[in-house]
Amino acid sequence: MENNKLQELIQNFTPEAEITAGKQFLTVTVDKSRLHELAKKLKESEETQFDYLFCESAVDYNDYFMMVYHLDSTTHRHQLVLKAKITDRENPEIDSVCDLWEAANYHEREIFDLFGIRFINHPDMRKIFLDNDWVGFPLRKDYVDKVNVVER
Amino acid sequence: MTISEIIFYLFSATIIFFSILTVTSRRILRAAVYLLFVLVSTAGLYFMLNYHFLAAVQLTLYAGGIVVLIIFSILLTSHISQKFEPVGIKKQIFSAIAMAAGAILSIMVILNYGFNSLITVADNPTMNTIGYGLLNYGKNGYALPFEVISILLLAAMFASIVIAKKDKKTN
Amino acid sequence: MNFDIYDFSSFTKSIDEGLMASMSPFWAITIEMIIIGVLILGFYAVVGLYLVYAERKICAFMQCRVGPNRVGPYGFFQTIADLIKLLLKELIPIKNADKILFNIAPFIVIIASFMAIAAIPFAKGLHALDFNIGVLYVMAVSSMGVIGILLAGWSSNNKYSLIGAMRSGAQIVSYELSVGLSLITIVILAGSLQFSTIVEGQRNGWFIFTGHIPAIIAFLVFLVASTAETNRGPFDLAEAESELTAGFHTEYSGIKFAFFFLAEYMNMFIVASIAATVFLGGWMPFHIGGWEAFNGIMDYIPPFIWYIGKTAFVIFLMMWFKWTFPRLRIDQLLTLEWKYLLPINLFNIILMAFIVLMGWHF
Amino acid sequence: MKSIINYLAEIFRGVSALIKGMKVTGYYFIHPGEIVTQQYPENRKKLVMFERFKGEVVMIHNENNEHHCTACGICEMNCPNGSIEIISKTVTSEDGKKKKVLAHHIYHLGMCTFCNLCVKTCPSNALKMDQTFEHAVFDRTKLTKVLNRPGSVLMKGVDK
Amino acid sequence: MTAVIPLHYFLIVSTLMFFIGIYGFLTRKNLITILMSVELILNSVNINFVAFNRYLFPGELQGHFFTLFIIAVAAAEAAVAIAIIISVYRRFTNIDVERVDTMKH
Amino acid sequence: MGIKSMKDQDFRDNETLDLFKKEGGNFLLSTVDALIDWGRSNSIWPLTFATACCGIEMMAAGASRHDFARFGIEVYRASPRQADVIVVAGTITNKMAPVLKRLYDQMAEPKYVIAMGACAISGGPFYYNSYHVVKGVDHVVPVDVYIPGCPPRPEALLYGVMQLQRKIKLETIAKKRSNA
Amino acid sequence: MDAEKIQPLTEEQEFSINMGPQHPSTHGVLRLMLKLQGEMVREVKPQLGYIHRGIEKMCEKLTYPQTIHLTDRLDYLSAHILNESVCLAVENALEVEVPDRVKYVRTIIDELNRIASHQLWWCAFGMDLGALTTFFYGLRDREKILDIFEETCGARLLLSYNVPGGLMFDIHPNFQKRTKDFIKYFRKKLPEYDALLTGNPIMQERTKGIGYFSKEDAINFGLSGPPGRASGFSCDVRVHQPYSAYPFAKFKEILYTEGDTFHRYKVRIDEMWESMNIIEQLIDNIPEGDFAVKMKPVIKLPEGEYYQRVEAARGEFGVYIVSDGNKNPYRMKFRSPNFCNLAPLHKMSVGYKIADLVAISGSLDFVVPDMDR
Amino acid sequence: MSSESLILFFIVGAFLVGGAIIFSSFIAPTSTNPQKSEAYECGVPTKGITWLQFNIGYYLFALLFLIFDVETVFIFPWAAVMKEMGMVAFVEILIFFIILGFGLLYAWKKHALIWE
Ligand code: SF4
Ligand code: SF4
Ligand code: SF4
Repeated sequence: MENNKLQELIQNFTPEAEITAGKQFLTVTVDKSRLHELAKKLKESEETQFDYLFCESAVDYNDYFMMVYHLDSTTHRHQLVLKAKITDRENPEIDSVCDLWEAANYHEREIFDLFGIRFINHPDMRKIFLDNDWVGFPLRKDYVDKVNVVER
Repeated sequence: MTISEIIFYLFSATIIFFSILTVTSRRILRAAVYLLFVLVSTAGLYFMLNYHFLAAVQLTLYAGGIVVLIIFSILLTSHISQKFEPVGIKKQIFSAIAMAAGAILSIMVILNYGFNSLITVADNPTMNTIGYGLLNYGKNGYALPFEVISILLLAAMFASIVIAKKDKKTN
Repeated sequence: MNFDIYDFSSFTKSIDEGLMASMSPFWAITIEMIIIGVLILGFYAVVGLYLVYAERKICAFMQCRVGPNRVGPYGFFQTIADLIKLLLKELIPIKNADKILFNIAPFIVIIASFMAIAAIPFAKGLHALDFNIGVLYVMAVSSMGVIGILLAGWSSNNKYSLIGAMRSGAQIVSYELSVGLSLITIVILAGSLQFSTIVEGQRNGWFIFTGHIPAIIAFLVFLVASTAETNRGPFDLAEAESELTAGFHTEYSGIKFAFFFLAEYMNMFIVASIAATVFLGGWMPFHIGGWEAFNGIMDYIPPFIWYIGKTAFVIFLMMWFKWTFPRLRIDQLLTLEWKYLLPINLFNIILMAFIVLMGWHF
Repeated sequence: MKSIINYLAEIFRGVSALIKGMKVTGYYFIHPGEIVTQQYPENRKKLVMFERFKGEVVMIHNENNEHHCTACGICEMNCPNGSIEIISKTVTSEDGKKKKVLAHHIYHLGMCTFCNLCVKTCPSNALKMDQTFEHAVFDRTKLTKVLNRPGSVLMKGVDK
Repeated sequence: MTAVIPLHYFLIVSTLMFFIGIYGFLTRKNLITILMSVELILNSVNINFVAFNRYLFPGELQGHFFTLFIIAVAAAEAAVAIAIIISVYRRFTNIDVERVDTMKH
Repeated sequence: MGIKSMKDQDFRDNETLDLFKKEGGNFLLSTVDALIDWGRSNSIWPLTFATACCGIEMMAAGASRHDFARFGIEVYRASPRQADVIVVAGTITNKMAPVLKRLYDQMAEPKYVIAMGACAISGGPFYYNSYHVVKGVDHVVPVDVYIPGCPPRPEALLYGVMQLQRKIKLETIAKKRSNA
Repeated sequence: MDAEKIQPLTEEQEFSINMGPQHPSTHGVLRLMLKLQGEMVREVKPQLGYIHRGIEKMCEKLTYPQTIHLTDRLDYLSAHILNESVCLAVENALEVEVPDRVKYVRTIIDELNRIASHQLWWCAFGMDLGALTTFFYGLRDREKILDIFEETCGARLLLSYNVPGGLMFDIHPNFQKRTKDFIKYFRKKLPEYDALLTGNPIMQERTKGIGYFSKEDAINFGLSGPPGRASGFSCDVRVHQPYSAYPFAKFKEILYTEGDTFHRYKVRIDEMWESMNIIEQLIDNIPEGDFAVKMKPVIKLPEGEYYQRVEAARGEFGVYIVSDGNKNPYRMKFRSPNFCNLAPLHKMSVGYKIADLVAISGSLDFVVPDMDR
Repeated sequence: MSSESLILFFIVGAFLVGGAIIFSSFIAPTSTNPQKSEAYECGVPTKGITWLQFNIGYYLFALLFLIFDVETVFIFPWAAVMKEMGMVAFVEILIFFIILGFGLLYAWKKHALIWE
């Protein structure tokens, strides 16, 4: 589907979504409370059918985290980037999309491990890479580790 | 002393020694292994008596079959660090005394009975003798038991399959 | 026919008599035994080591590479180096293991193979024991080895070992049946269990030829079943590397492990010898009825060479299997035995009996 | 009856497929010509690496023991994992100008990932990849090398 | 070769084995060990049969065949016994005679 | 001593080897020692232990083209009990280090370690800025031979194994050479 | 221990066992915690992180050309393809059009890389099933490709041949000839693989119908690459979002719908044929031209986000770059195919035996460092 | 040689193993550390007890094996005289086989031959 039509549709789903047409993908930014709802609609709606979550990542912008979901539709072959901002650095939380896309399971565990973002309703919220007694979230920008890291 | 005497004493000693260990060992798999030694030594005795076929059967069925099955069932039902609790000392002593009395009595009887203790015919039943014996209906023929054995085995097979598989269904 | 130029029986008998004449029977027998013991030990070691070497070389050639070639000419001393190394390797005591059984296991495995070798005829008159129940005896003794494997697996207190041991236990006992039954097929033809008689009976043609189809089927079944019984690939589930790391001998180190390793090869040698003796005429030369000249030439090849050649052929087949096929899964393995080999075998025996009854064999 | 025929056919198919596999291994067994093994230490004399093979970074020296390195430090900067350290010293040339020249071009062979970036980015082409690969040592410190040969100097004319 | 060993030696061995077997049968509580004791007893009987056959009735094979059949029966018996033991274990997760008693439901 | 078809002076780092010799103080090795060392050095069974890219080159060294087996070391053992050398082929991370240590500990004496590749030697590409990589396996287990490269080509591994063989040949029956 | 303390085990009870981190069949340091019942797998819990090297964090400190050498070390078996992803992302961001020659060469090496990777997978898969000879045949043929690589790129495994804007060097004059020779050689050798393993009844018995995974599940779990295509999920990036010279080549996406271990195997074998087709179409038509465009010495990406998908040998590889306009990426995220392909392992192998688990994980073809990054 | 010499093979085998183990345990280098003697499980400490097998599959086959083993042993003497005895032996063994064939068939039908 064309990007502008997609844009309209999403505007219908969630009017407050902030939509920018990037060079590559259409980017939709929503509040984290609306994310799961929109994601569900995007997945289940006939016209969009974003059934393939091919990447999920988090970015640390120093004062807030941005969750980034890259979505693809295997029937319509269109892509979309979904974003949600998490402002609480101390106790970041967001709804898991694990129930929509199983693929999110490991991604979210990874993000939990490396960014410390908790996912609500995630079936198995454990660390995935680091040891259980690891302190700190390495991919955060303010992570310092005097013991293990040799700076250059 | 001839070599065969030495070997005989060796076997007898093994048999007695490991028999005792079999019934006293507190680790079950060890008991099974001791039993294996007993059975193998018994096969050795048969070899000495020139009953080669019997010895081989003893090895195949007893040592290679029954003991394997016993070991299997031990592997299934007990753990390496499992030990039996020691049997009550009273019971132990009583049984031991009773058994010793019985054994001594029997041995006395055996010693007092004048057995013809020399082998007169150097005979070594060949396979053919055994085969004829086994398949013969006449005197000294065992064709009937031979067939009965097959029925027995069939029954045993039925029984063990039924017993072993029964629980599966109900669960 | 100068067939008996290579007859060892007179040779051994003369030694026997010489010893008997010169000293008391007790000492004569003792010395004889020591001689035989040393000979057997040497033979065992040489065969074991060189089978390992042969396997390495053969699989190397099958895999487009050269294999060991740096220790001695063509790597001829490779396995000796391995032996020295293994002999000098630490024996790790395993915590929580059942020490006695842990140590007994290699004994059982090795002794079983030793006892089996006793009855194998290497050439005319060159065998330690010629029981009238030879075939059954070898089967009986070699069936003891499985106990060693079970003990090894159980006593190491290791999960992989236990799974490996259970697998190989079920496997070995199952395939033992097929080994026995396929041998019975030939016994019907030979009318004897004695190895010397069996070999003698093949003077005019090996049983695999004279026994028609059932003999060939029996041979194939025997090959498969004996490969499985010796725990070799593609039936090496007990030590399936990709599943159980090293299977039942995971916890064994140094020379104890070497004995399991050695026993595998010796068992292979034993079953190959049996196959050679029972199906391929043992040390009998290859004869074709009527071709006297040809037969005469064949007779000049020493029987020992014939025997070794045939055994080597069977061993080669088994190695070929191992290096070609993927491993079976445990349930497939047991299905193969119980649903294919065993019924085929039973049927085959009847067929053979029928052929013998009708006198259709050669 | 049909099931029995199926049973037999199954066996036959299985066996024939197995034999097909054995043919492959058997073929190689009886064709030693197919052996592809290169006997490394024996063929050492004849063994030539491809000219682009990245074995280790070396500094180009000419026969007068001169190199091209101006100690600019670009390679050090571009090396992704800090395998290169440039230690320069300041010398005063005859005409009294202070000049930075190379003292030690230190190269940690034990860390290098052979990404070729240093060679590619060096503005004066002072470095190149060598094709040696026999580096194994018993002592880790032996892997730290000084690339400029002792007493070597900057080649005339390279100087910028 | 065996001529030098008198018959009663065999009998003594078998007697001892027999009583050891009974001792085990009485003192042991584990079903499998009880089974093993029974095997000991059977085995001692076998030795007797064989020895008698060999010494007293050489040339005939009654004892020999009896032993053969005893072994076969023992095998069948062991198979069934172990099948029973295993199913007892599956039900009670235990094969101790005393505890199996009490755990009856 | 020395490896057939390659002279001693063709090898690198003979100085360290000389140092070992001096340390041992036992220049004249007895015949028994020679025999034992011959056995040990020609039968180095590696543990199947590969963590990353270098492992692939280790596999390649075992394959037909380079054929590890020529040295008698094709017998890859999956169990550390039966292995003689642990070729650390790949990155060792903080989480993996205890495992490596445990594997090393569980090996039977005499045992050797080859650090293969930049990662195993020093952390290599992950030396700087990585929070989860051990900076050289010699922090975890004693290393006998270092083979630089990323990954070292199979010949380099063979060369490293020959170096190890040379080192083993200095051992005496009394004790395994302690790691320098 | 006392007999009382040991909980007796029954058939229904499960026990746990470890596979890995040092285990021949987990292909590296993956650790699978299994719950077994008898030999039946009841639960598979992968434990990752034994080779988590923090590459994403490291990239934040490196310049773009430098990050490329780290992508090599993710999925080292498709190193070149992974390099390309970063290069493409940078080139797209800077709107640099690389010469056609570069595109062709990249694509050819991509496909060679894919074949090499599949060969290695074939070896390892054979080993997992216990067919030891496959290991040697696969690697023997792979060496031929490595020779091509070494001659042109200077390395055997981690090529580092791509740089933003083109290639490190021009192709070697022998490149075309060698590649064509290889194709000729490999077309002869590939049927051998079939004779040895594909057609083998033991192998078929062990793989057919094992580890079934439906198309819906595959999409939902984000399965990609050969495992995804074996389930009928058309997920080939080369087809759907072609890059480099793929638009110039005609090829078909290998799709099966059976979704079992055998067809995951089959997809890869067929892909090797298909890759050879692609190479044959391209190899003779490599256009003349530069092997790289001149880039600035310090590459800075304009502020923004960039995502590049490529089809690595194991599935869809993606690189997500967030740039703040500096010479270092602000955040670099790699979407690794193995990480996503691992998730279904539990679902695939529950109810099968350990031996099947080994076959299934072999058919998913893990490269653990790629998973852990 | 007489059958007593069987013991010789036993002794030689035991001597080989025992001698080698004793020799090895004297001469081989040793080292101790707390992890060495623990069970190996892919490099991580074992969890739970190692007793893990209650698998009826294995044991059923052992059971069947025992019964068929008896059968095999009894066929051997028959096989040895089959050639001489002819028809009588053939008929007898046919009966024997048919009876046992039932057993196999029964096991087959009861799915006792399927490993689980
Ligand atoms: S080698 Fe080249 S880049 Fe490095 S300091 Fe010297 S001149 Fe500069
Ligand atoms: S090749 Fe790469 S890693 Fe090695 S020194 Fe040069 S820039 Fe550094
Ligand atoms: S040294 Fe290089 S090739 Fe080896 S594991 Fe480390 S990154 Fe990979």
